[in-house]
Amino acid sequence: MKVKVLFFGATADSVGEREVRLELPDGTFADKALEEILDKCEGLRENHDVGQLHFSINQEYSNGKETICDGDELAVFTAVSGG
Amino acid sequence: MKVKVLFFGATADSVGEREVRLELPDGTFADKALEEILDKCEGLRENHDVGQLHFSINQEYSNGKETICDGDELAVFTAVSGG
Amino acid sequence: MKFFELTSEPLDVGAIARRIVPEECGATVTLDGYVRKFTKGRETDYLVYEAYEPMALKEMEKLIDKALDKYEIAAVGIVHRLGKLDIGETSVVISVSSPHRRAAFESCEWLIKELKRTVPIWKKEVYADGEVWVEGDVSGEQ
Amino acid sequence: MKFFELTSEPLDVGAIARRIVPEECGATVTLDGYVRKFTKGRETDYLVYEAYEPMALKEMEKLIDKALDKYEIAAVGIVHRLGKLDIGETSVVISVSSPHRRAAFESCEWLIKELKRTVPIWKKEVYADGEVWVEGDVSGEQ
Repeated sequence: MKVKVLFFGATADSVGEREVRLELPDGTFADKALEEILDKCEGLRENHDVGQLHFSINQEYSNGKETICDGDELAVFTAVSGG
Repeated sequence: MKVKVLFFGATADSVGEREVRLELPDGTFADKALEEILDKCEGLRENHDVGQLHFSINQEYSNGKETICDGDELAVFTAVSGG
Repeated sequence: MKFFELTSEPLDVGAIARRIVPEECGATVTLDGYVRKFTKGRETDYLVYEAYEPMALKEMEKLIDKALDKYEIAAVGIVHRLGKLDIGETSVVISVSSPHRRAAFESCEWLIKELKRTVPIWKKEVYADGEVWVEGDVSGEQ
Repeated sequence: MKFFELTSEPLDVGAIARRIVPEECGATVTLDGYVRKFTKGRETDYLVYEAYEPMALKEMEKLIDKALDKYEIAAVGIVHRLGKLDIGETSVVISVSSPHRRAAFESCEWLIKELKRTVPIWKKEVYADGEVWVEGDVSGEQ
Protein backbone atom coordinates (compact mmCIF):
# COMPACT_ATOMS: atom_id res chain seq x y z
CA MET A 1 0.00 0.00 0.00
CA LYS A 2 1.04 3.60 -0.54
CA VAL A 3 1.11 6.39 2.00
CA LYS A 4 1.99 10.05 1.92
CA VAL A 5 4.46 11.37 4.52
CA LEU A 6 4.64 15.07 5.31
CA PHE A 7 7.45 17.00 6.99
CA PHE A 8 7.36 20.49 8.47
CA GLY A 9 9.86 23.01 9.74
CA ALA A 10 12.99 21.28 11.04
CA THR A 11 12.06 17.82 9.70
CA ALA A 12 11.37 19.25 6.24
CA ASP A 13 14.81 20.88 6.33
CA SER A 14 16.44 17.63 7.49
CA VAL A 15 14.85 15.47 4.80
CA GLY A 16 15.07 18.13 2.12
CA GLU A 17 11.47 17.43 1.13
CA ARG A 18 8.10 18.52 2.42
CA GLU A 19 6.34 15.40 1.18
CA VAL A 20 7.37 11.87 0.16
CA ARG A 21 5.40 8.80 -0.99
CA LEU A 22 6.24 5.48 0.65
CA GLU A 23 5.30 1.87 -0.02
CA LEU A 24 4.47 -0.02 3.20
CA PRO A 25 3.33 -3.65 3.72
CA ASP A 26 -0.43 -3.96 4.25
CA GLY A 27 -1.38 -3.90 7.93
CA THR A 28 1.70 -2.03 9.11
CA PHE A 29 1.33 -0.63 12.65
CA ALA A 30 2.08 2.99 13.38
CA ASP A 31 5.29 2.44 15.35
CA LYS A 32 6.64 0.20 12.58
CA ALA A 33 5.64 2.77 9.94
CA LEU A 34 7.56 5.46 11.78
CA GLU A 35 10.65 3.17 11.89
CA GLU A 36 10.32 2.72 8.12
CA ILE A 37 10.13 6.46 7.60
CA LEU A 38 13.19 7.05 9.80
CA ASP A 39 15.08 4.39 7.82
CA LYS A 40 14.07 5.56 4.37
CA CYS A 41 14.14 9.33 4.76
CA GLU A 42 17.73 10.33 5.25
CA GLY A 43 18.41 13.21 7.61
CA LEU A 44 15.90 12.40 10.32
CA ARG A 45 18.07 10.15 12.51
CA GLU A 46 21.10 12.35 11.83
CA ASN A 47 19.48 15.61 12.87
CA HIS A 48 16.93 14.69 15.50
CA ASP A 49 16.53 12.90 18.77
CA VAL A 50 13.98 10.53 17.26
CA GLY A 51 12.36 9.87 20.62
CA GLN A 52 11.28 13.52 20.61
CA LEU A 53 9.70 13.47 17.15
CA HIS A 54 5.92 13.55 16.82
CA PHE A 55 4.06 11.29 14.45
CA SER A 56 0.55 11.85 13.13
CA ILE A 57 -1.85 9.76 11.07
CA ASN A 58 -4.54 11.55 9.10
CA GLN A 59 -3.97 14.71 11.14
CA GLU A 60 -4.30 13.06 14.54
CA TYR A 61 -1.43 12.42 16.95
CA SER A 62 -0.46 8.75 16.82
CA ASN A 63 -0.12 6.58 19.91
CA GLY A 64 2.00 4.12 17.92
CA LYS A 65 -0.61 1.38 17.93
CA GLU A 66 -2.84 2.30 15.00
CA THR A 67 -2.93 0.24 11.82
CA ILE A 68 -1.91 2.23 8.78
CA CYS A 69 -4.20 2.05 5.73
CA ASP A 70 -3.61 2.63 2.06
CA GLY A 71 -3.69 6.33 1.24
CA ASP A 72 -3.14 7.52 4.81
CA GLU A 73 -1.53 10.90 5.36
CA LEU A 74 1.32 10.56 7.84
CA ALA A 75 3.50 13.35 9.21
CA VAL A 76 6.71 13.55 11.23
CA PHE A 77 7.60 16.74 13.05
CA THR A 78 9.44 18.20 16.03
CA ALA A 79 7.83 19.49 19.23
CA VAL A 80 5.56 22.33 18.20
CA SER A 81 6.55 25.96 18.85
CA GLY A 82 3.59 28.11 17.85
CA GLY A 83 2.06 30.86 19.91
CA MET B 1 -12.42 77.58 58.25
CA LYS B 2 -14.31 76.61 55.12
CA VAL B 3 -14.22 73.30 53.29
CA LYS B 4 -15.85 71.90 50.17
CA VAL B 5 -17.65 68.55 50.44
CA LEU B 6 -18.39 66.50 47.33
CA PHE B 7 -20.91 63.70 46.87
CA PHE B 8 -21.13 61.14 44.08
CA GLY B 9 -23.63 58.57 42.88
CA ALA B 10 -25.78 57.34 45.75
CA THR B 11 -24.59 59.96 48.26
CA ALA B 12 -25.27 62.77 45.78
CA ASP B 13 -28.79 61.38 45.34
CA SER B 14 -29.29 61.12 49.12
CA VAL B 15 -28.13 64.66 49.85
CA GLY B 16 -29.69 66.14 46.72
CA GLU B 17 -26.47 68.04 46.05
CA ARG B 18 -23.18 67.19 44.41
CA GLU B 19 -21.25 69.80 46.38
CA VAL B 20 -21.75 71.72 49.62
CA ARG B 21 -19.64 74.28 51.52
CA LEU B 22 -19.22 73.78 55.26
CA GLU B 23 -17.76 75.82 58.08
CA LEU B 24 -15.63 73.73 60.46
CA PRO B 25 -13.65 74.78 63.57
CA ASP B 26 -9.91 75.18 62.91
CA GLY B 27 -7.97 71.99 63.59
CA THR B 28 -10.89 69.62 63.14
CA PHE B 29 -9.81 65.99 62.75
CA ALA B 30 -11.06 63.90 59.87
CA ASP B 31 -13.35 61.62 61.88
CA LYS B 32 -14.94 64.63 63.54
CA ALA B 33 -15.34 66.36 60.16
CA LEU B 34 -17.16 63.31 58.80
CA GLU B 35 -19.51 63.38 61.82
CA GLU B 36 -20.22 67.05 61.08
CA ILE B 37 -21.00 66.26 57.47
CA LEU B 38 -23.31 63.39 58.46
CA ASP B 39 -25.11 65.74 60.88
CA LYS B 40 -25.45 68.69 58.55
CA CYS B 41 -26.16 66.98 55.25
CA GLU B 42 -29.58 65.43 55.54
CA GLY B 43 -30.13 62.15 53.77
CA LEU B 44 -26.82 60.46 54.52
CA ARG B 45 -27.71 58.82 57.83
CA GLU B 46 -31.20 58.02 56.54
CA ASN B 47 -30.07 56.27 53.38
CA HIS B 48 -26.70 54.73 54.20
CA ASP B 49 -24.99 52.46 56.64
CA VAL B 50 -22.57 55.23 57.62
CA GLY B 51 -19.92 52.71 58.69
CA GLN B 52 -19.71 51.66 55.04
CA LEU B 53 -19.25 55.17 53.63
CA HIS B 54 -15.85 56.24 52.35
CA PHE B 55 -14.34 59.60 53.18
CA SER B 56 -11.57 61.33 51.26
CA ILE B 57 -9.51 64.43 51.89
CA ASN B 58 -7.98 66.19 48.91
CA GLN B 59 -8.57 63.10 46.75
CA GLU B 60 -6.91 60.65 49.13
CA TYR B 61 -8.73 58.07 51.23
CA SER B 62 -8.89 59.28 54.84
CA ASN B 63 -7.85 57.14 57.78
CA GLY B 64 -9.89 59.37 60.10
CA LYS B 65 -6.86 60.86 61.84
CA GLU B 66 -5.83 63.69 59.50
CA THR B 67 -6.27 67.33 60.45
CA ILE B 68 -8.53 69.19 58.08
CA CYS B 69 -7.26 72.51 56.72
CA ASP B 70 -9.01 75.54 55.34
CA GLY B 71 -9.96 75.04 51.71
CA ASP B 72 -9.69 71.22 51.79
CA GLU B 73 -11.74 69.21 49.33
CA LEU B 74 -13.59 66.47 51.19
CA ALA B 75 -15.82 63.77 49.67
CA VAL B 76 -18.24 61.19 51.00
CA PHE B 77 -19.22 58.21 48.86
CA THR B 78 -20.35 54.60 48.91
CA ALA B 79 -18.17 51.55 48.15
CA VAL B 80 -16.97 51.98 44.59
CA SER B 81 -18.46 49.92 41.76
CA GLY B 82 -16.47 50.70 38.63
CA GLY B 83 -15.01 48.19 36.24
CA MET C 1 5.45 52.63 30.83
CA LYS C 2 1.87 53.44 31.70
CA PHE C 3 -1.26 55.29 30.73
CA PHE C 4 -4.54 55.82 32.56
CA GLU C 5 -7.53 57.73 31.30
CA LEU C 6 -11.20 58.44 31.82
CA THR C 7 -13.33 59.21 28.80
CA SER C 8 -16.95 59.54 27.73
CA GLU C 9 -16.14 58.27 24.25
CA PRO C 10 -16.53 54.61 23.18
CA LEU C 11 -13.40 52.58 23.92
CA ASP C 12 -11.35 50.98 21.16
CA VAL C 13 -10.07 47.77 22.77
CA GLY C 14 -7.57 47.00 20.01
CA ALA C 15 -6.06 50.48 19.99
CA ILE C 16 -5.60 50.36 23.77
CA ALA C 17 -4.15 46.83 23.68
CA ARG C 18 -1.65 47.78 20.98
CA ARG C 19 -0.75 51.28 22.20
CA ILE C 20 2.40 50.05 23.92
CA VAL C 21 4.26 47.06 22.49
CA PRO C 22 7.63 47.04 24.25
CA GLU C 23 10.50 45.41 22.34
CA GLU C 24 11.45 43.19 25.26
CA CYS C 25 7.88 41.86 25.55
CA GLY C 26 6.14 38.97 23.87
CA ALA C 27 2.65 39.11 25.32
CA THR C 28 -0.07 41.57 26.16
CA VAL C 29 -3.07 40.46 28.19
CA THR C 30 -6.13 42.67 27.90
CA LEU C 31 -9.29 42.67 29.93
CA ASP C 32 -12.30 44.09 28.12
CA GLY C 33 -15.10 44.67 30.64
CA TYR C 34 -18.51 45.44 29.16
CA VAL C 35 -22.17 45.76 30.01
CA ARG C 36 -23.94 42.47 30.67
CA LYS C 37 -27.58 42.22 29.68
CA PHE C 38 -28.58 40.18 32.71
CA THR C 39 -27.44 40.71 36.30
CA LYS C 40 -28.85 38.25 38.82
CA GLY C 41 -31.65 37.40 36.38
CA ARG C 42 -32.74 41.02 35.99
CA GLU C 43 -32.54 42.61 32.55
CA THR C 44 -30.43 45.74 32.40
CA ASP C 45 -31.50 48.49 30.04
CA TYR C 46 -28.29 50.52 30.24
CA LEU C 47 -25.66 51.64 32.73
CA VAL C 48 -24.40 55.03 33.81
CA TYR C 49 -20.86 55.39 35.16
CA GLU C 50 -19.77 58.33 37.25
CA ALA C 51 -16.34 59.06 38.71
CA TYR C 52 -14.68 61.35 41.17
CA GLU C 53 -12.40 62.10 38.28
CA PRO C 54 -9.20 63.58 39.76
CA MET C 55 -9.18 61.04 42.60
CA ALA C 56 -9.98 58.17 40.22
CA LEU C 57 -6.99 59.11 38.06
CA LYS C 58 -4.74 59.28 41.13
CA GLU C 59 -5.95 55.88 42.32
CA MET C 60 -5.50 54.38 38.85
CA GLU C 61 -1.93 55.61 38.75
CA LYS C 62 -1.23 54.21 42.23
CA LEU C 63 -2.55 50.81 41.17
CA ILE C 64 -0.41 50.80 38.05
CA ASP C 65 2.69 51.78 40.01
CA LYS C 66 2.02 48.99 42.50
CA ALA C 67 1.57 46.48 39.70
CA LEU C 68 4.77 47.60 37.96
CA ASP C 69 6.56 47.13 41.26
CA LYS C 70 4.95 43.81 42.22
CA TYR C 71 5.04 41.96 38.85
CA GLU C 72 7.60 41.39 36.07
CA ILE C 73 5.73 43.56 33.60
CA ALA C 74 6.80 46.37 31.29
CA ALA C 75 3.67 48.39 30.56
CA VAL C 76 0.16 48.91 31.86
CA GLY C 77 -2.73 50.88 30.40
CA ILE C 78 -6.11 51.43 32.01
CA VAL C 79 -8.94 53.31 30.34
CA HIS C 80 -12.37 53.60 31.95
CA ARG C 81 -15.42 54.96 30.23
CA LEU C 82 -17.95 57.24 31.92
CA GLY C 83 -21.53 58.26 31.15
CA LYS C 84 -24.26 56.15 29.59
CA LEU C 85 -23.32 52.72 28.25
CA ASP C 86 -25.51 50.31 26.33
CA ILE C 87 -25.44 46.52 26.57
CA GLY C 88 -22.20 45.09 25.22
CA GLU C 89 -20.34 48.41 25.30
CA THR C 90 -16.91 48.40 26.89
CA SER C 91 -16.69 50.11 30.28
CA VAL C 92 -13.07 49.36 31.09
CA VAL C 93 -9.95 48.13 29.34
CA ILE C 94 -6.87 47.02 31.25
CA SER C 95 -3.89 46.00 29.17
CA VAL C 96 -0.62 44.62 30.51
CA SER C 97 2.51 43.81 28.51
CA SER C 98 5.27 41.58 29.79
CA PRO C 99 8.25 39.60 28.55
CA HIS C 100 6.51 36.40 29.68
CA ARG C 101 2.78 35.91 29.71
CA ARG C 102 2.32 34.53 33.24
CA ALA C 103 3.01 37.92 34.83
CA ALA C 104 0.69 39.67 32.38
CA PHE C 105 -2.25 37.38 33.19
CA GLU C 106 -1.65 37.58 36.92
CA SER C 107 -1.22 41.34 37.10
CA CYS C 108 -4.13 42.10 34.75
CA GLU C 109 -6.42 40.08 37.00
CA TRP C 110 -5.00 41.77 40.09
CA LEU C 111 -5.50 45.22 38.53
CA ILE C 112 -9.19 44.75 37.75
CA LYS C 113 -9.82 43.31 41.22
CA GLU C 114 -8.11 46.30 42.86
CA LEU C 115 -9.71 48.83 40.51
CA LYS C 116 -13.14 47.57 41.57
CA ARG C 117 -12.13 47.99 45.21
CA THR C 118 -10.31 51.33 45.26
CA VAL C 119 -10.92 53.56 42.23
CA PRO C 120 -13.80 55.99 42.91
CA ILE C 121 -16.11 55.15 40.03
CA TRP C 122 -19.76 54.16 40.48
CA LYS C 123 -22.20 52.34 38.28
CA LYS C 124 -25.94 52.92 38.11
CA GLU C 125 -27.96 50.05 36.69
CA VAL C 126 -31.06 51.18 34.88
CA TYR C 127 -33.88 48.66 34.36
CA ALA C 128 -37.26 48.97 32.68
CA ASP C 129 -38.82 49.56 36.12
CA GLY C 130 -36.21 51.44 38.10
CA GLU C 131 -32.57 52.15 38.71
CA VAL C 132 -30.00 51.57 41.42
CA TRP C 133 -26.51 52.79 42.24
CA VAL C 134 -24.47 49.64 42.72
CA GLU C 135 -22.44 49.43 45.89
CA GLY C 136 -19.13 47.71 45.48
CA ASP C 137 -18.56 44.19 46.61
CA VAL C 138 -15.51 44.11 48.85
CA SER C 139 -14.38 40.83 47.27
CA GLY C 140 -14.05 42.62 43.93
CA GLU C 141 -15.65 39.68 42.08
CA GLN C 142 -18.83 40.23 40.10
CA MET D 1 -19.54 29.93 20.40
CA LYS D 2 -16.13 29.59 18.84
CA PHE D 3 -13.88 30.50 15.95
CA PHE D 4 -10.39 29.34 15.02
CA GLU D 5 -8.38 30.45 12.02
CA LEU D 6 -4.96 30.50 10.42
CA THR D 7 -4.03 33.45 8.25
CA SER D 8 -1.05 35.08 6.58
CA GLU D 9 -2.57 38.53 7.01
CA PRO D 10 -1.76 40.86 9.93
CA LEU D 11 -4.02 40.23 12.93
CA ASP D 12 -6.41 42.89 14.23
CA VAL D 13 -6.45 42.25 17.98
CA GLY D 14 -9.42 44.50 18.66
CA ALA D 15 -11.57 42.98 15.92
CA ILE D 16 -10.86 39.48 17.23
CA ALA D 17 -11.48 40.49 20.85
CA ARG D 18 -14.81 42.10 19.98
CA ARG D 19 -16.03 39.58 17.38
CA ILE D 20 -18.19 37.75 19.94
CA VAL D 21 -19.72 39.72 22.81
CA PRO D 22 -22.35 37.40 24.33
CA GLU D 23 -25.24 39.11 26.14
CA GLU D 24 -24.78 37.01 29.26
CA CYS D 25 -21.10 37.96 29.49
CA GLY D 26 -19.35 40.87 31.15
CA ALA D 27 -15.70 40.24 30.39
CA THR D 28 -13.44 39.19 27.56
CA VAL D 29 -9.80 38.36 28.25
CA THR D 30 -7.51 38.51 25.26
CA LEU D 31 -3.96 37.32 24.88
CA ASP D 32 -2.00 39.11 22.18
CA GLY D 33 1.23 37.20 21.52
CA TYR D 34 3.81 39.00 19.39
CA VAL D 35 7.39 38.90 18.25
CA ARG D 36 9.92 39.82 20.91
CA LYS D 37 13.07 41.58 19.79
CA PHE D 38 15.32 39.76 22.21
CA THR D 39 15.22 36.07 23.08
CA LYS D 40 17.80 34.93 25.61
CA GLY D 41 19.86 38.03 24.86
CA ARG D 42 20.01 37.36 21.13
CA GLU D 43 18.47 39.89 18.78
CA THR D 44 15.79 38.49 16.51
CA ASP D 45 15.53 39.90 13.02
CA TYR D 46 12.16 38.34 12.16
CA LEU D 47 10.21 35.11 12.63
CA VAL D 48 8.65 32.67 10.20
CA TYR D 49 5.68 30.58 11.31
CA GLU D 50 4.67 27.41 9.51
CA ALA D 51 1.76 25.09 10.26
CA TYR D 52 0.45 21.70 9.36
CA GLU D 53 -2.70 23.60 8.55
CA PRO D 54 -5.54 21.06 8.56
CA MET D 55 -4.19 19.34 11.66
CA ALA D 56 -3.55 22.68 13.38
CA LEU D 57 -7.17 23.70 12.81
CA LYS D 58 -8.40 20.36 14.18
CA GLU D 59 -6.20 20.71 17.27
CA MET D 60 -7.32 24.30 17.80
CA GLU D 61 -10.94 23.20 17.71
CA LYS D 62 -10.27 20.37 20.15
CA LEU D 63 -8.63 22.80 22.58
CA ILE D 64 -11.54 25.19 22.36
CA ASP D 65 -14.05 22.40 22.93
CA LYS D 66 -12.11 21.24 25.97
CA ALA D 67 -11.99 24.78 27.35
CA LEU D 68 -15.73 25.29 26.79
CA ASP D 69 -16.30 22.06 28.68
CA LYS D 70 -13.83 22.69 31.49
CA TYR D 71 -14.51 26.37 32.28
CA GLU D 72 -17.59 28.57 32.78
CA ILE D 73 -17.05 30.48 29.56
CA ALA D 74 -19.32 31.37 26.67
CA ALA D 75 -17.06 32.00 23.68
CA VAL D 76 -13.51 31.39 22.52
CA GLY D 77 -11.68 32.64 19.45
CA ILE D 78 -8.16 31.70 18.39
CA VAL D 79 -6.42 33.17 15.38
CA HIS D 80 -2.80 32.34 14.55
CA ARG D 81 -0.77 34.08 11.91
CA LEU D 82 1.62 32.27 9.55
CA GLY D 83 4.50 33.38 7.36
CA LYS D 84 7.03 36.11 8.03
CA LEU D 85 6.48 38.34 11.07
CA ASP D 86 8.46 41.39 12.08
CA ILE D 87 9.26 42.50 15.63
CA GLY D 88 6.14 43.52 17.52
CA GLU D 89 3.73 41.90 15.06
CA THR D 90 1.02 39.72 16.54
CA SER D 91 1.46 35.98 16.00
CA VAL D 92 -1.53 34.73 17.97
CA VAL D 93 -4.68 36.10 19.53
CA ILE D 94 -6.74 34.09 21.99
CA SER D 95 -9.91 35.70 23.23
CA VAL D 96 -12.28 34.27 25.84
CA SER D 97 -15.62 35.71 26.94
CA SER D 98 -17.35 34.73 30.15
CA PRO D 99 -20.06 35.93 32.51
CA HIS D 100 -17.42 36.36 35.23
CA ARG D 101 -13.86 37.31 34.57
CA ARG D 102 -12.08 34.67 36.68
CA ALA D 103 -12.97 31.89 34.23
CA ALA D 104 -11.90 34.01 31.25
CA PHE D 105 -8.44 34.68 32.71
CA GLU D 106 -7.94 31.09 33.75
CA SER D 107 -9.08 29.53 30.48
CA CYS D 108 -7.23 32.01 28.28
CA GLU D 109 -4.00 31.15 30.08
CA TRP D 110 -4.76 27.44 29.82
CA LEU D 111 -5.48 27.77 26.09
CA ILE D 112 -2.19 29.43 25.20
CA LYS D 113 -0.26 26.89 27.29
CA GLU D 114 -2.00 24.00 25.53
CA LEU D 115 -1.74 25.61 22.10
CA LYS D 116 2.03 25.80 22.53
CA ARG D 117 2.08 22.14 23.46
CA THR D 118 -0.29 20.53 20.95
CA VAL D 119 -1.09 22.66 17.90
CA PRO D 120 1.27 21.80 15.00
CA ILE D 121 2.75 25.20 14.27
CA TRP D 122 6.49 25.91 14.24
CA LYS D 123 8.48 29.07 14.57
CA LYS D 124 11.79 29.82 12.87
CA GLU D 125 13.86 32.54 14.50
CA VAL D 126 15.99 34.46 12.05
CA TYR D 127 19.00 36.40 13.36
CA ALA D 128 21.54 38.57 11.61
CA ASP D 129 23.89 35.53 11.55
CA GLY D 130 21.68 32.51 11.19
CA GLU D 131 18.32 30.94 11.76
CA VAL D 132 16.85 28.13 13.82
CA TRP D 133 13.58 26.23 13.98
CA VAL D 134 12.49 26.46 17.59
CA GLU D 135 11.58 23.21 19.28
CA GLY D 136 8.73 23.48 21.71
CA ASP D 137 9.27 23.59 25.40
CA VAL D 138 7.12 20.92 27.03
CA SER D 139 6.29 23.27 29.91
CA GLY D 140 4.63 25.62 27.44
CA GLU D 141 6.22 28.65 29.11
CA GLN D 142 8.45 30.91 27.06
